[in-house]
Amino acid sequence: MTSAGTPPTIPARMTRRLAPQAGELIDRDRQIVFSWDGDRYPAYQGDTIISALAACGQRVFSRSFKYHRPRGLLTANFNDPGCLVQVDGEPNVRAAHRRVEPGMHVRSQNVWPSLQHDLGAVNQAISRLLPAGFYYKTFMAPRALWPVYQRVFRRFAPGGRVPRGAAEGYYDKRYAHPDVLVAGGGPAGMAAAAAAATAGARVLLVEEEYELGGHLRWGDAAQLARLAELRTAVAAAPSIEVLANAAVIGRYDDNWVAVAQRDLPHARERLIKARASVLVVAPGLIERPYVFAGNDKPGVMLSTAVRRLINLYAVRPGERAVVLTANAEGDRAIADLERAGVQLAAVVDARQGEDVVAARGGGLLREVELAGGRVVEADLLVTAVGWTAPTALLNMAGVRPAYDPRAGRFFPRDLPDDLLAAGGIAGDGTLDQIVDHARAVGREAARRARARGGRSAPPNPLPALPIDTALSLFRSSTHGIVDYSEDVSSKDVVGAVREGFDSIELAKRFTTATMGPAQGKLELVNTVAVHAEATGRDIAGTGTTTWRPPYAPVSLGALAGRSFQPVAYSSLQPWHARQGAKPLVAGQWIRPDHYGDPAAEVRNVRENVGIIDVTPLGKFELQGPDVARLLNYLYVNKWMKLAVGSVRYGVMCGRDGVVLDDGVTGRLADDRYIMTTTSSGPETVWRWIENVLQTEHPQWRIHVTPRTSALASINVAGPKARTLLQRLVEGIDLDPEAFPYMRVRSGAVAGIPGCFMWRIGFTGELSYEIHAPAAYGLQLWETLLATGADLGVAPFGIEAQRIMRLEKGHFIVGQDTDGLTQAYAAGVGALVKLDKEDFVGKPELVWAAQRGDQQILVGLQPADGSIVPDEGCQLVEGERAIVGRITSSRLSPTLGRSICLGFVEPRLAAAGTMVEVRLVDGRRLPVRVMEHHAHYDPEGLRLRV
Amino acid sequence: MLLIPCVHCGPRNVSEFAYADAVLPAPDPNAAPPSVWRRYLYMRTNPAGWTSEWWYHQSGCRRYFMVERDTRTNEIRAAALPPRPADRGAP
Amino acid sequence: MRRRLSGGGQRPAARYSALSLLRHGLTGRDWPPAWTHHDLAPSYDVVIIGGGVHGLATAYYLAANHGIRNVAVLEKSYIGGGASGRNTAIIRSNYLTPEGVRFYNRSLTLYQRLAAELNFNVMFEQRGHLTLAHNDASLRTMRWRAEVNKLEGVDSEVIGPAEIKKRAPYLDVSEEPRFPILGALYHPPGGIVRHDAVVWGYARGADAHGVHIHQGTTLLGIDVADGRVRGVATSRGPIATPVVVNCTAGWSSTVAAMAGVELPITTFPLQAAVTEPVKFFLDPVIVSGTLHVYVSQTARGELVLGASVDPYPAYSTRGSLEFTEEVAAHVLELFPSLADLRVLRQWAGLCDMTPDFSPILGKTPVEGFHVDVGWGTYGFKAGPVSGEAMAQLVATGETPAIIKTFDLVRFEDGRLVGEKGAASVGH
Amino acid sequence: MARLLARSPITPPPPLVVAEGWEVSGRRSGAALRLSDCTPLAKLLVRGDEQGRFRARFGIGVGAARLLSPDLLVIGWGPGEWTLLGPPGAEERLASVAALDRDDGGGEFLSATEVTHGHALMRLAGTAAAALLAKICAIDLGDDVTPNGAAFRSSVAKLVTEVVRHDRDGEPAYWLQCDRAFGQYLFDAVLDAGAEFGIEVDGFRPPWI
Ligand SMILES: Cc1cc2nc3c(=O)[nH]c(=O)nc-3n(C[C@H](O)[C@H](O)[C@H](O)COP(=O)(O)OP(=O)(O)OC[C@H]3O[C@@H](n4cnc5c(N)ncnc54)[C@H](O)[C@@H]3O)c2cc1C
Ligand SMILES: NC(=O)c1ccc[n+]([C@@H]2O[C@H](COP(=O)([O-])OP(=O)(O)OC[C@H]3O[C@@H](n4cnc5c(N)ncnc54)[C@H](O)[C@@H]3O)[C@@H](O)[C@H]2O)c1
Ligand SMILES: Cc1cc2nc3c(=O)[nH]c(=O)nc-3n(C[C@H](O)[C@H](O)[C@H](O)COP(=O)(O)O)c2cc1C
Ligand SMILES: [Zn+2]
Repeated sequence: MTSAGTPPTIPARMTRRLAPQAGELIDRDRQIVFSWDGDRYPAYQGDTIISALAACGQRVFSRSFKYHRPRGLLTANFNDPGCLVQVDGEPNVRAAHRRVEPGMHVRSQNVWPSLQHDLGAVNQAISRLLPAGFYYKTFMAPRALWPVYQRVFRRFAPGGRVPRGAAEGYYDKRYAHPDVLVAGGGPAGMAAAAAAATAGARVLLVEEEYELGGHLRWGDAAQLARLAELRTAVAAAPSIEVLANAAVIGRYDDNWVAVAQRDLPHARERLIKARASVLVVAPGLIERPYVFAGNDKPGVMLSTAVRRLINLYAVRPGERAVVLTANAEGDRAIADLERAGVQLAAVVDARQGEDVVAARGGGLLREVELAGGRVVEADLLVTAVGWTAPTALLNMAGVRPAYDPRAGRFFPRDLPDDLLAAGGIAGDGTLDQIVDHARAVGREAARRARARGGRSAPPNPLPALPIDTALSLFRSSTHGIVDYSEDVSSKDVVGAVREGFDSIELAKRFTTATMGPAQGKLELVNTVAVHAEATGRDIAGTGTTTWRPPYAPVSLGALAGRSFQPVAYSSLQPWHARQGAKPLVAGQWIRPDHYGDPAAEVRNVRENVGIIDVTPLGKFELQGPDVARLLNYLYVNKWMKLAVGSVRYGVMCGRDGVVLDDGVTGRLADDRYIMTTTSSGPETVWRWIENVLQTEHPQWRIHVTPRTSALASINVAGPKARTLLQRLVEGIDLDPEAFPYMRVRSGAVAGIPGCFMWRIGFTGELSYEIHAPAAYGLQLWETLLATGADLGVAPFGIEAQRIMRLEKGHFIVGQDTDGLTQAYAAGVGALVKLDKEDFVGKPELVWAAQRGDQQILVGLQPADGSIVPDEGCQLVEGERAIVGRITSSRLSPTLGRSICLGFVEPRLAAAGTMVEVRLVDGRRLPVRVMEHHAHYDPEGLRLRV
Repeated sequence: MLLIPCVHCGPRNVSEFAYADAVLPAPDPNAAPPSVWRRYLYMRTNPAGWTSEWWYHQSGCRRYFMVERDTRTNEIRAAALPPRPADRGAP
Repeated sequence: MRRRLSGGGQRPAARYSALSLLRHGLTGRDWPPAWTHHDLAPSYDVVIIGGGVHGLATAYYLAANHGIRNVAVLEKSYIGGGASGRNTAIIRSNYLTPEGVRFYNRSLTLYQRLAAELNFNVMFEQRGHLTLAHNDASLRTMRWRAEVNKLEGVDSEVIGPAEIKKRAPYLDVSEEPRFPILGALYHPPGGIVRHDAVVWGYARGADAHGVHIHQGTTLLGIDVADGRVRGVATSRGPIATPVVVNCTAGWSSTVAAMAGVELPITTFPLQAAVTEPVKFFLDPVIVSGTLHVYVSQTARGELVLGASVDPYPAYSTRGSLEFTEEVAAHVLELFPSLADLRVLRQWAGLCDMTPDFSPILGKTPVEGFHVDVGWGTYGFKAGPVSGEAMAQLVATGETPAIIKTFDLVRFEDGRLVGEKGAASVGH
Repeated sequence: MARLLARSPITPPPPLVVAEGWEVSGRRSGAALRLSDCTPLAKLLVRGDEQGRFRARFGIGVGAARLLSPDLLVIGWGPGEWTLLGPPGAEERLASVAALDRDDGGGEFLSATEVTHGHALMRLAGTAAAALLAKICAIDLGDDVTPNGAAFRSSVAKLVTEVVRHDRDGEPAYWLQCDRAFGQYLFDAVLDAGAEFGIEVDGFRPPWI
């Protein structure tokens, strides 16, 4: 309840509330207050926003898209095009479906300044100048005014407003695996579900309304009794799960069925993804509006709307009614209206050739003109002209329903094995016939589900449903609205045909009919009928536009669900977090970019010793007698003779010779190697290795095990690295003679057994990369820091490492190479061994070596060492001829100047050549091509000490 | 969500798999002239209809296998293990 | 190619303007058809396969620029029924290679003039285009693109979070998200166009110049003898012609195969979705390569959402739930306040993907059989420039400079174009 | 030298205790649905031919799990690929169980790799366990498809995860194993999905399997 409490006057304001009805959904003992356009309104628990407002005599709920015409109730359910409202921060709420909650703030949409006085309504006056697609024909000149027109257009966009801050709603998902999924919980759906369950199937029964029952809910006493029976049967079957207030929104490949379940206790909306063995489509029929002048006036309603209002919500839909009826549903509406005390001004029986020509009134309906000229005063015009079959789910399954002109609607045909139809969509008949048919469908669905699971039984024969003939009533002698949400009239459709848009798909796109919120459920068949009339074709020959998911709109929140973005952390993460390391998002990993001052971190490595967490480096354990062959095939260099205890650097290319990845691989034992990849590479490399092993060389005996996160990897780098490690290693002789550069040794470090370390040098300093069992990583890291305090040991992050590798001229795959960079262009031509019998990428590299025309990666130094050209800046000649680009650049703390790597044309690649880089601000900066990639210690003396 | 019939794990959601490529015979890398090699690298028959392709069960058994699929309907009629080529013998 | 003014005769088109709108509104007179139906002629000078933007633009420029009017466009369904009627209509020229930038920028220039030239408002809204960077690698690529763009005279700049926020206030530029926004490539001339209007405008223009547009007409075969094109077989009968231009995007492999030509193309579905309309809140086009998503708000108020191509090839346009799930998750990463906004419809189109994310334009080994294909996820914006260049190629027999890099033999020669970095985001 | 202390990638909720050399949570929960970090269990990955000698020794193939002894579980994930799970510190016992003569002359290549540190392992137990998993895993967890003793590798919360149904005393339970680096992510995702069922974290304690 709101703080406002429950004023006693509430029932009094409900001037149109009827005495209790047999099937009503409202709880008269629970009163609610909510607000509508700033005013407080009463409601009962169970009321929809619209039923509550209608009970209080409200008749206008929105303004139309283009002409800003007042719009009222039409269908009184989810599809009601005039009943979209803003509820708090939520736009486009289906107010004829959404139940009132205490304290809800409901506002009308698409009105300015207010629902009653909407200035946009001037468009009505000039509507003749604004036919469908008028905007294609004007606003072209002068071009300078076009931006102004654009801003004007935008003001006319319909719909509600999205909030600015983060949304509060909780959204969720779930999977389901029913044998049988039943879409629609009317009598047919309930009967099918119960029969399928009895036959042993796990059933998911999905109903868009808040409760099961379909049209029986607004039926007479006998129908309500049948409803109770069917509900009991469903409730009695434990293998049926019922989802109410949930819509089947789509059917995708292999019966992947999406359901949007709304307003759960813990979630605003939940997406259920069901793999159904068999889908039973039982969505009933949708009542079709009638096209005539003024058919969108508030007060013009469908017969089912009227019956829902009276029987479900105990609301009197009007005071004085004209009813146009062409079928039994219309006749029943007449009975309901009489019972509700509505005065019947006229009954227009289409079966007798009678017709309605126009609805009139300033804003609201005041009078109805009948064929023959008689004009009847009324505030309610009820139409019952026929049905649209909601075939969307069938169409999504690839079925092309057939139009039957005698019945005036589409019917399923040629259904695939995993799809069945029941109820009104499948045919007509008495309730008993419908239920019997649906039961047979349910049994057959269960049988087919079992058969798909491998168990077979003879098919159950399906009884045929009769098909009633119906009048083909689409449009009266006047023109009216076909698409309520888009404000498209039958005249627009005719005009489109005359202009050449003579296929239904073109007419749809030109007029935008069926492109609004109802997506054809109300307006498609009328659009097609009017189009067919204009082209002289028939409805079957005209066809329909394409039904597509979702069947009912579904929130982005539900589609997204909880955010699942896997994130990877190394074992040292708790320490990085405690130290306030600046996080860097690197693919799935979160890594320390730096711990405050990257330049200081660099200096400490160059002068003392630093440690860096390199766990994300891709690592694979390769075991087996054929590993050397594999390496020799994957890398461009040679691997057959790598000795146990040695490591080697390698570059891998794709079949097109383009650099794929690089890294160091070490041989730990005879048939045991550890391969490393770049941090972003392991997934790709693993897939690639498996591809080679499984599809090309299945005879090679090799097992690949990913080790990336199994090993905490710490690089200890700097002139004092050996001193530090000497205090901690057991069983490894660190003497440079015993453990030289590019070797690997195993043993215990800091008391942790099972470690191995290799001497390599990405930073250019003496360095050991320790790989320890991950669960001990944190302990190792902390021990290194504690033990080396007197040596000045300090952690360094990715940024310091990037600076140092650039000082050393090591390229980074993906940064200093791109999607076309072959091994020679990357400057590692010396590594490529074309005399190997075969390796991945060899043919292209052979030809590349012959051609020698590719841009090549070189070290570059700006003449003015204080300027760091941005990575991505272009090397240019003359005005705008591009001759290369900067791929990496930094200010080197070690050299005190800017340094770069970059591509240049081969003719400019000679050491000493000066080229110009164009800086971001347009200035030109001369840069010198260097002899080496390395700017620092090019001979590599420091890392070999 | 298409179901891919993994030869090892049975039918699983396509989201567990990675499509690799069409099944193509590779020319001899040491003998093929550029035109033949690049045809292998780049040209694809890309049929609107039945085709043979490699799939990798990335989130499952991590095996490659071959699938025959109709690219118009996504119908799958066969899945098979990679053929075992004759052992190429010692290097 | 010999100029021939006979064949389809020119037809005076009704001029569209505010005044004519007023006149028609007041008199209630019908508008004349924008295009007309024709019987299939036994022969044409040029037969263009595909009634999308590329086929229709080629036909239009053949007639308008070169006076070649005896031209047929064959379209198996309705004009724009292929990718041209399904695309998210993003126009930009901030590519990566100088050749690419030049090419797409010519198209953008043509787009700016298109409404006036065709007398059909294609509603090109130059709202600005933001490609977001969520890591330093993409930031680096943006800088690279911006610098190449500037050298080619195209307006592009890398901007930071504060300025991004100014241009798109609903974007979450805080450091909270899993993929924080570090910067963006801002391209002011980029924007969106009414895609159907472009197709219709070209069709109307071509028709007015006498081109025959045959909808509901399927190409069934290409008659090649002695290495050159002689004619085609269609669902409505044979046509004799010396020149066939393949403008069938997603289906281009099937059409090329009829001429015995193999293409380095694989067809992948690309999906898109629209939300229900809401009041205007998003001006520029937003693209995130890392999150594989792009978003724009049309003048009608819907959000148009797109992503990368489906993960496996197919000629199916049914679409998948995975797509809407992914795209929704990614949109909410960028715009957390949109959770209650509802998706109204999803669909798919076919994309003719090439290994280097660049098109294939020009001649083939079969004389008279030309291709304008390989448009992948980005070809709508290239409709005008391709049409102009292909028309010139057909009319002069010479490959225009602006499309030279995009020839078919580059794959045999190993001269791929490096556009992956700028084109791999799905549009 | 300090005593060795092993740590799981999943931050243990207090109180912290040390069990078998691992720092673990000593929390006790009697909730109807519980999640425990079981990363300390010993894990060994063994591989050989699909129908080879391991298959003969373990008696199971792809998609099944079996107790080799009361505290030793063997699980078949893929063709020719098994994991042995045992109590913390039982690495050597596992190795001996998997010890087969490397070369029997038939050319079958066998390997055994210790992966205790490579994976995060957790146990989800309680009546709603399947309902929870059904929110984040697309595999059918119904008794007919995934009965006690069934195992599969699939995607859970968009992460490659190995799942074993292993009930204890009639209470449904699942082992979930993933790459160590994603352990915290998966643990959090399961807790989030379990909120509607009142899930609680339970500490690490014997019986291990
Ligand atoms: C969802 C989606 C979003 C996209 N977003 C963008 C974007 O934002 N920006 C951008 O620039 N590009 C985008 N694209 C790409 C762009 O739409 C296409 O590259 C472009 O429309 C191709 O135009 P086209 O005329 O070559 O082909 P299409 O428009 O596909 O036309 C080819 C025509 O050929 C017809 N055809 C095929 N076979 C035959 C036959 N045998 N006989 C007769 N006719 C035949 C087809 O029916 C079709 O109409 C997107 C594509 C999709 C699918
Ligand atoms: N539909 C009517 O208004 C109506 C009125 C009078 C008589 N009838 C007759 O009733 C018989 C049909 O019974 P029935 O059971 O087929 O129809 P029904 O209309 O009684 O029930 C169908 C139910 O399906 C639900 N539904 C539709 N699409 C859905 C979706 N995508 N997801 C979830 N739920 C969905 C609807 O909300 C409805 O409750 C026919 O003989 C028909 O002529 C129907
Ligand atoms: C830019 C763009 C905007 C669209 N907006 C809408 C829309 O507001 N409502 C709608 O129903 N469809 C919209 N569509 C989708 C079309 O209705 C249709 O689905 C699409 O053109 C594919 O055709 P098909 O569904 O007939 O196969 C839009 C399509 C595009 C390309
Ligand atoms: Zn598998």
